[in-house]
Amino acid sequence: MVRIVYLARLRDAFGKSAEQVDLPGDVGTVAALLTWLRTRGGVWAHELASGRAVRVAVNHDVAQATTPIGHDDEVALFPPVTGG
Amino acid sequence: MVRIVYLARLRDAFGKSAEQVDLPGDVGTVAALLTWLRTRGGVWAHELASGRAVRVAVNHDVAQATTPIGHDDEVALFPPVTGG
Amino acid sequence: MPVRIQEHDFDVSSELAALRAGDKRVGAVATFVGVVRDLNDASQVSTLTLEHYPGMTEKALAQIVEDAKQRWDIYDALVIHRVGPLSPSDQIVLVAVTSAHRGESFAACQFIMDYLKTRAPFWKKEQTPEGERWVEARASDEDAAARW
Amino acid sequence: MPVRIQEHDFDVSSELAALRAGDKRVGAVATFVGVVRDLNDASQVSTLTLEHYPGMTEKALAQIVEDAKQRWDIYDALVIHRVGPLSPSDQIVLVAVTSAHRGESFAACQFIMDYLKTRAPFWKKEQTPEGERWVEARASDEDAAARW
Repeated sequence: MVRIVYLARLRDAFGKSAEQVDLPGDVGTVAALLTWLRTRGGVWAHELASGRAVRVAVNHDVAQATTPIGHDDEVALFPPVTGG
Repeated sequence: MVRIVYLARLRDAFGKSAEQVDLPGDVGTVAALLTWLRTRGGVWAHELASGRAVRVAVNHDVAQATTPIGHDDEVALFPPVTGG
Repeated sequence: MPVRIQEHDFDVSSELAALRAGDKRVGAVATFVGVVRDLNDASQVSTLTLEHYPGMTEKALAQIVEDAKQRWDIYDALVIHRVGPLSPSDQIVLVAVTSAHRGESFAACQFIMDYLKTRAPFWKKEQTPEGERWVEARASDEDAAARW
Repeated sequence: MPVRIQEHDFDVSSELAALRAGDKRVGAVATFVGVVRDLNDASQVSTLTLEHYPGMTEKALAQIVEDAKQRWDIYDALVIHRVGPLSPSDQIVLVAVTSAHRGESFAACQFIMDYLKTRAPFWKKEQTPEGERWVEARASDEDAAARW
């Protein structure tokens, strides 16, 4: 099981702040996870479209497309930050 | 009459914080004033020797060697500043 | 702990006093305070809500402070960031850095702010008379962080 | 008046509050506080006496603030410099600058400090266990001012 956290605009768009998912065996990286989530269509395909600026953190560290995702990881999806 | 103010280390060295002087007619610039004060010899020649860092202000504005000095001006002599 | 996330306001004087308490080597304290502006893209801001990602926020800010300590000869640094509802003129963020001489604390303070603006997981939502909207990230913030 | 010379201490929080009072355009406040260090050239400082040149000091600082306002898009600036006897850890100087965005207030705050260090008529005399001595000017301060 992987925990996916949605923050700020993405939480509003998806209508949920987190979910536990069983990822298919071939979804082992950030890029693969985004591709898999897009297959849900609708707001998922729209908000995560490749042109959109989506940031990803794995276990509270900023992640890249190639960052691996494994069992019990917490993956967060969020828009560019606007603090300070 | 010109008022000359001595500050910080120069006041300590000269033993006075200010004096009123009647400058000779040919002493009309900062450079000429310094030359004239050096003729007093002793600490005056020592502290105002050309190698020493002496700053000059005329009427509260930083002055250069060529800055003119005239009647009723206030001329201040001081070492490089060390505030802040 | 050099990093704090809190809803309540902070007092700059007492934070600076605590930061340099007992450290007589300190000759310079550079400080930045971010404030809620009334005007953003020319529309009136009534209130602002600051949201963050608990857990990652503290980790990201602590890492930014650690990076600053590696890069400059500074003694200590403090970051306080508020979350929750805020109004115009409210303080949002405090960054303070102590050092012997001013150059190091100024540079480290700017570095921490530039990195915070692009790396720390905070998001602003504005409540205006026309409704709510998420604040967009500014490209100039990416540029500011990229220069270090 | 954006410039004050005083013997008594200052409170950073209340000075910042006064500086930006009523100005809801302010989004950034960059602040610098200079502090008496215990160590200077490795000899213990017991106390320090700050002397200045009344009349010229106010004029020079006001001009530095004016120059900063010409060069950067800032709203307001404040300089407070203490004179008289000071002890280690005492605050000496406060420079605070307000602006819409942080880049301008940071730059103007540093500029004012660099210029103050080389142009404002203040002198420090240290009282150490070995006696009194006038503090020497630092070449690095000239370099810092020359870069603007």
